[in-house]
Amino acid sequence: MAAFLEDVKIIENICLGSRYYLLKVKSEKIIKEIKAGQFCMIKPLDNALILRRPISIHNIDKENGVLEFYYETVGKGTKELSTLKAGDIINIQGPLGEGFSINIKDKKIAIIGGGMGIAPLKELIKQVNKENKVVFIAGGRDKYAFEILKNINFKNTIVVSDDGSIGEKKNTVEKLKEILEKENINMIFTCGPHIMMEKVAEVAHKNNIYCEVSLEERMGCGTGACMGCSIETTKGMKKVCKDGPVFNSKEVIK
Amino acid sequence: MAAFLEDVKIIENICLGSRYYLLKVKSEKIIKEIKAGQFCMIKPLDNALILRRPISIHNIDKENGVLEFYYETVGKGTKELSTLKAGDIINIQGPLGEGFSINIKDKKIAIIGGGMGIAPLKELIKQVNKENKVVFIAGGRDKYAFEILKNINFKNTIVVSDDGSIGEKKNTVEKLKEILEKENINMIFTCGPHIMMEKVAEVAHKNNIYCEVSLEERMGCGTGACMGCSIETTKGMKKVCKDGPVFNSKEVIK
Amino acid sequence: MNKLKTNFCGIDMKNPIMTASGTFGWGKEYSDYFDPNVLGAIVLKGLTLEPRKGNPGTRIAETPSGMLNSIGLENPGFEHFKNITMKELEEDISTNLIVNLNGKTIEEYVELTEKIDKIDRIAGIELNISCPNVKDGGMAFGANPKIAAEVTRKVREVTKKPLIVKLSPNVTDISYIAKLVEDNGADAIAIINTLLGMAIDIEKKKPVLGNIFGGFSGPAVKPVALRIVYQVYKAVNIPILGMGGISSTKDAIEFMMAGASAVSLGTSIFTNPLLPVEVIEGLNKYCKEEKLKNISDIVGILHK
Amino acid sequence: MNKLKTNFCGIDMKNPIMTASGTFGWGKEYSDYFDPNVLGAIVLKGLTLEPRKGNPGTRIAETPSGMLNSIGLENPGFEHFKNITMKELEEDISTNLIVNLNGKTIEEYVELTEKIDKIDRIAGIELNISCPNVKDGGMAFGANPKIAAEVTRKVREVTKKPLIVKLSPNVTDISYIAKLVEDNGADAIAIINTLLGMAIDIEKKKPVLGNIFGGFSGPAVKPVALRIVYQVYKAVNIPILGMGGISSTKDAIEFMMAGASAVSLGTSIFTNPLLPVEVIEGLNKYCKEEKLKNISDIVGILHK
Ligand SMILES: Cc1cc2nc3c(=O)[nH]c(=O)nc-3n(C[C@H](O)[C@H](O)[C@H](O)COP(=O)(O)OP(=O)(O)OC[C@H]3O[C@@H](n4cnc5c(N)ncnc54)[C@H](O)[C@@H]3O)c2cc1C
Ligand SMILES: Cc1cc2nc3c(=O)[nH]c(=O)nc-3n(C[C@H](O)[C@H](O)[C@H](O)COP(=O)(O)OP(=O)(O)OC[C@H]3O[C@@H](n4cnc5c(N)ncnc54)[C@H](O)[C@@H]3O)c2cc1C
Ligand SMILES: Cc1cc2nc3c(=O)[nH]c(=O)nc-3n(C[C@H](O)[C@H](O)[C@H](O)COP(=O)(O)O)c2cc1C
Ligand SMILES: Cc1cc2nc3c(=O)[nH]c(=O)nc-3n(C[C@H](O)[C@H](O)[C@H](O)COP(=O)(O)O)c2cc1C
Ligand code: FES
Ligand code: FES
Repeated sequence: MAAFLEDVKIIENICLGSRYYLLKVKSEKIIKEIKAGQFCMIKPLDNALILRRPISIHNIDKENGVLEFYYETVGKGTKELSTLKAGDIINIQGPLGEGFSINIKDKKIAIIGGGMGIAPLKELIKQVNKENKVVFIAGGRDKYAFEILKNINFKNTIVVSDDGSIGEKKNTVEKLKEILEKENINMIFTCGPHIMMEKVAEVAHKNNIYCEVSLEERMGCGTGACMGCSIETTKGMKKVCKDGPVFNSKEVIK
Repeated sequence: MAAFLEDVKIIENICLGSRYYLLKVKSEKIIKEIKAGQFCMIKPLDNALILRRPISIHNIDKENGVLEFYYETVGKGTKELSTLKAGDIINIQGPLGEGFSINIKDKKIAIIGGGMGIAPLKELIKQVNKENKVVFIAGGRDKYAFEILKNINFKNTIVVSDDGSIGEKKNTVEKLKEILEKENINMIFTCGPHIMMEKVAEVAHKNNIYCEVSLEERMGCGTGACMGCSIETTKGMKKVCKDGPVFNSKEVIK
Repeated sequence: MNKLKTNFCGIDMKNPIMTASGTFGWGKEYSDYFDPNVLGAIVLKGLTLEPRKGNPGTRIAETPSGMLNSIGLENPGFEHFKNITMKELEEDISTNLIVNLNGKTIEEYVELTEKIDKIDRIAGIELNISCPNVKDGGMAFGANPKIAAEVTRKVREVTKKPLIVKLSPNVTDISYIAKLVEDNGADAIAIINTLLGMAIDIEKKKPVLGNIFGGFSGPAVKPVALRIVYQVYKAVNIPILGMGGISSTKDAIEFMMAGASAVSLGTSIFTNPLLPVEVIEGLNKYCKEEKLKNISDIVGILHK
Repeated sequence: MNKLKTNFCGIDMKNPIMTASGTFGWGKEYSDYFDPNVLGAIVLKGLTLEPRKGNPGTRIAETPSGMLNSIGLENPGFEHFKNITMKELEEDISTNLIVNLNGKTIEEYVELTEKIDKIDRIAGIELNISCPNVKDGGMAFGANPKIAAEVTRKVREVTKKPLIVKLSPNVTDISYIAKLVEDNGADAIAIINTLLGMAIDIEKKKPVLGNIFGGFSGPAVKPVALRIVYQVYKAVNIPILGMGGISSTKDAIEFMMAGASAVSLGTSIFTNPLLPVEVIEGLNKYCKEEKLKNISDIVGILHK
């Protein structure tokens, strides 16, 4: 597996409502290698921002040579990114890290995304959907957080929200438990707030289901060089940027 | 005299060849107050560049509400400026400093500009040309440095260059001396490399001609607050940004 | 009710926002952009007994997110200050005025303090023992714990005005010096003065600044300034005037959370002349949103 | 002819470009982007006798043109280093390897040095007495002139390998410490390690970093680093390994003009992983343009 630095041209960078954006860029090198669950480090243009921003790959459109990223504006870097327009050039580094286990067959899979955790799941669903049976539980803070589901365009999606304003009024973990009561799930993939992933993993472990979680840490290098994103695992200190961001839940939770 | 902070829209930002640019912006506030020889401080967009860049007013087009600046790319700030396009917004502060003495009549005036020192002279010529007799001596490093003369569009312009590749083969000071032999000049205005202005002032002093020079110093504030641009004058310490940039040559040279 | 009202070591201020000495001239240079009387206090440019021309050569250099200055305390001296500057200030300025006081020797510090003490209109003294741009006095005083203590004590003896001692960040153990300065009579600590830095012109193969080294300030130094405010808050019981790279309301809040009771805005005023107004408005908004009784509720909250 | 060829305190290097410890992992993390063997030397991540997990909580924060880290010397310890890391390095790496050596006590420094001394493949030792992120040893050693001298002397006694002592910028008088370290047997001085800084999360009302303070690096610190290189060059006769915010060829030249015989690239590799290649090419071009015999012609030129 190789990684690259690539100047990519922005094809589209649209606001999906509120603070949520969908970014499409033309890629030649990174697109050849990147896989579901991996991420890129995007260089902000403002030179006062010296660290690259880690953003997961949302969709790999090999046919058109287009990479898609789904992001939320939270600070200076993502805010700057949201001001860029079609034609602008950004420098991205990737693919980075280890993604989801996608070489699987004939499994019943639950994929659970909370908020921005939905970002890496489109590509994952695309990859595993054909040869497995997938149910996708999506939770979010407000209606805008669900706009991305149109882009994911996956029929077996269950939408839940805490206040019931959209979809069912429950959280993703409750929904997962409900499904487990009725169905036999063999694998769980999840990405979202850490507390949510912990609870999902707990359910998975209790039910003896193999589970992968995608973690987030502040990053310096993205290559395993700076030890900035290290976490303790059952297999010793691991780097979220290199050994993850996707981990077997048993290694990193409880 | 008031000064403002104004977000102005770029109307045009064109390369005149090599490193020389002509910038036009739409202004409502600053345009009402600014005068020949004054300058503005332009805020770079890159947040790593915290100091504003002093740039002289080149032309005040009150009819169209347009301010013109003539600049050369030398470092990060001016390079960034050169990448901006029509429609982009920049924040400028001005008018700053004391400009040239333009309320004069019936004088014979020599205006001498070297290189980027030509920048403030278009507006100056416009102001004093009607009621005085003006000769403009323009010197420059290469042919691109003279492209700006088209924009100045002043018939009584004498072009000189060291190597004679454009105009007469002499420097501005030699040309000035030549003119002084033939004509009776009452006033001299000059802007350009410090060494050139020193020599012009020397000639002026020797011939008892009133002379104004426009100085350059690195600036922090542009308002007289930081003492970054102080110089010794015959009248004590003065600030180029507030008491200048234009000074009576007798106060600041020799 | 004004939620920004602050009493800083005896100085009643409508808000805890001041200007940093040397970045706001003699108080009126920014009047075209905003009314300086909106400030809690104005800290004036460094003053010395005798007039000073400052340092020769280039005095300003930009660095990534920061700047260097080697002004060298250019100022017209006490007599001019008293007879002319103060008169001009009295015409337009109603808010608190704080003098930034400098000397080449302890005796000079004391003498100037005695003179300043007699000017009623001056609300307080910022004792600068940390200027990196002068040969004598300045940083050499602030970096030496014994001298820092001595100059504080001797100045304290000759003035009842609030005494804010401004310390240098260019030291191994600032908490120790701050504590000594407190023990010797300071009413507050101002931190930080500039770091010592340098810029090089590779074309000329020379330092950019005429004085070789310069004082380093601006957003770049904020992490060092915050750390020092945090450390000194733990070490002393007198209030802290925090500064060093503040360029937004958020930054001002960070300094207050670390332990500053008031903050000074400096270099970033050059970048954004409206910064003081924005920060005052920003803090007001913050108090409302966070339902604070007074902005002082957040001072040192990081330590709780 | 290679105009970048450098002998740095006994280490033959094809160019004076190294990596800064802790920013280039264990030598191979950037191999996707360029061949690490183009470097004059690779300085590895800080090593300790026993494995260390490093500090808990958030370890990275961005600041204007800079960053803070509080890694806390996470490393697998000497045994793993010798048996596994070195084997992996030997497979692909042909350029010089320099160990960044750390201890909690003087005895630990000495013991680890004795062990490193036996590994032929290690070209030199960077003695880190300036890590701000560990409780024992680290900066506390480097900031105390006596201990700095003692640890240098004792380590010197047990190794003949080139000994580069890395100093902390968080001190009042670095020249004094550098001189002492020279007198006690150092072959070179590495400056600067990180400044001590802090970042605050105003929403959480907590420091951003788990360890509260962190090491401050990146372009923001360059003015301080240049000043220190300039000062130390005046104070010592041994060569200087300069670092702190280098992000371009121009920056590298600035450090060399101030007095550094070689430079380390650190934080800016995160921003631009191709930086080392660009700087090596840039220096080559510079030598040609300026018609230098060797890049060393500009070392310390500011002092001439
Ligand atoms: C592996 C990975 C994949 C990610 N994928 C996505 C994605 O697909 N879409 C998306 O919107 N966000 C994603 N994030 C979070 C995203 O990196 C942050 O929201 C972003 O870096 C914030 O940058 P900022 O400049 O806007 O915020 P600021 O707060 O200004 O950033 C300051 C610093 O903190 C870091 N930082 C701030 N928040 C986070 C965070 N939550 N995680 C990691 N670093 C942070 C920044 O990278 C930067 O170094 C991912 C994070 C990781 C680690
Ligand atoms: C009153 C005044 C009027 C000016 N008018 C013009 C003009 O009309 N057109 C034009 O092209 N240039 C003009 N200059 C020069 C112009 O300010 C500099 O070329 C510009 O600031 C360089 O910025 P930079 O970021 O490209 O260079 P950098 O070298 O990256 O700048 C670094 C720092 O040095 C300062 N600096 C660098 N060169 C100069 C300089 N020659 N004079 C003052 N500060 C400098 C910058 O402002 C900045 O703070 C004027 C200067 C002054 C003082
Ligand atoms: C141009 C300039 C001049 C300064 N002059 C003085 C001074 O005369 N006395 C003083 O105590 N501090 C002086 N300082 C330091 C500032 O008051 C302040 O401590 C420092 O700049 C850090 O704050 P900042 O980063 O917000 O500017 C000066 C700073 C600058 C930039
Ligand atoms: C993430 C990180 C980890 C570091 N770890 C070490 C270390 O283990 N040992 C050491 O001596 N210096 C360490 N440093 C300091 C660097 O080697 C260097 O001295 C400093 O960062 C200044 O250079 P720079 O601004 O180019 O990064 C570390 C720096 C960073 C950013
Ligand atoms: S971000 Fe540097 S090791 Fe992971
Ligand atoms: S630039 Fe600040 S006084 Fe002139």
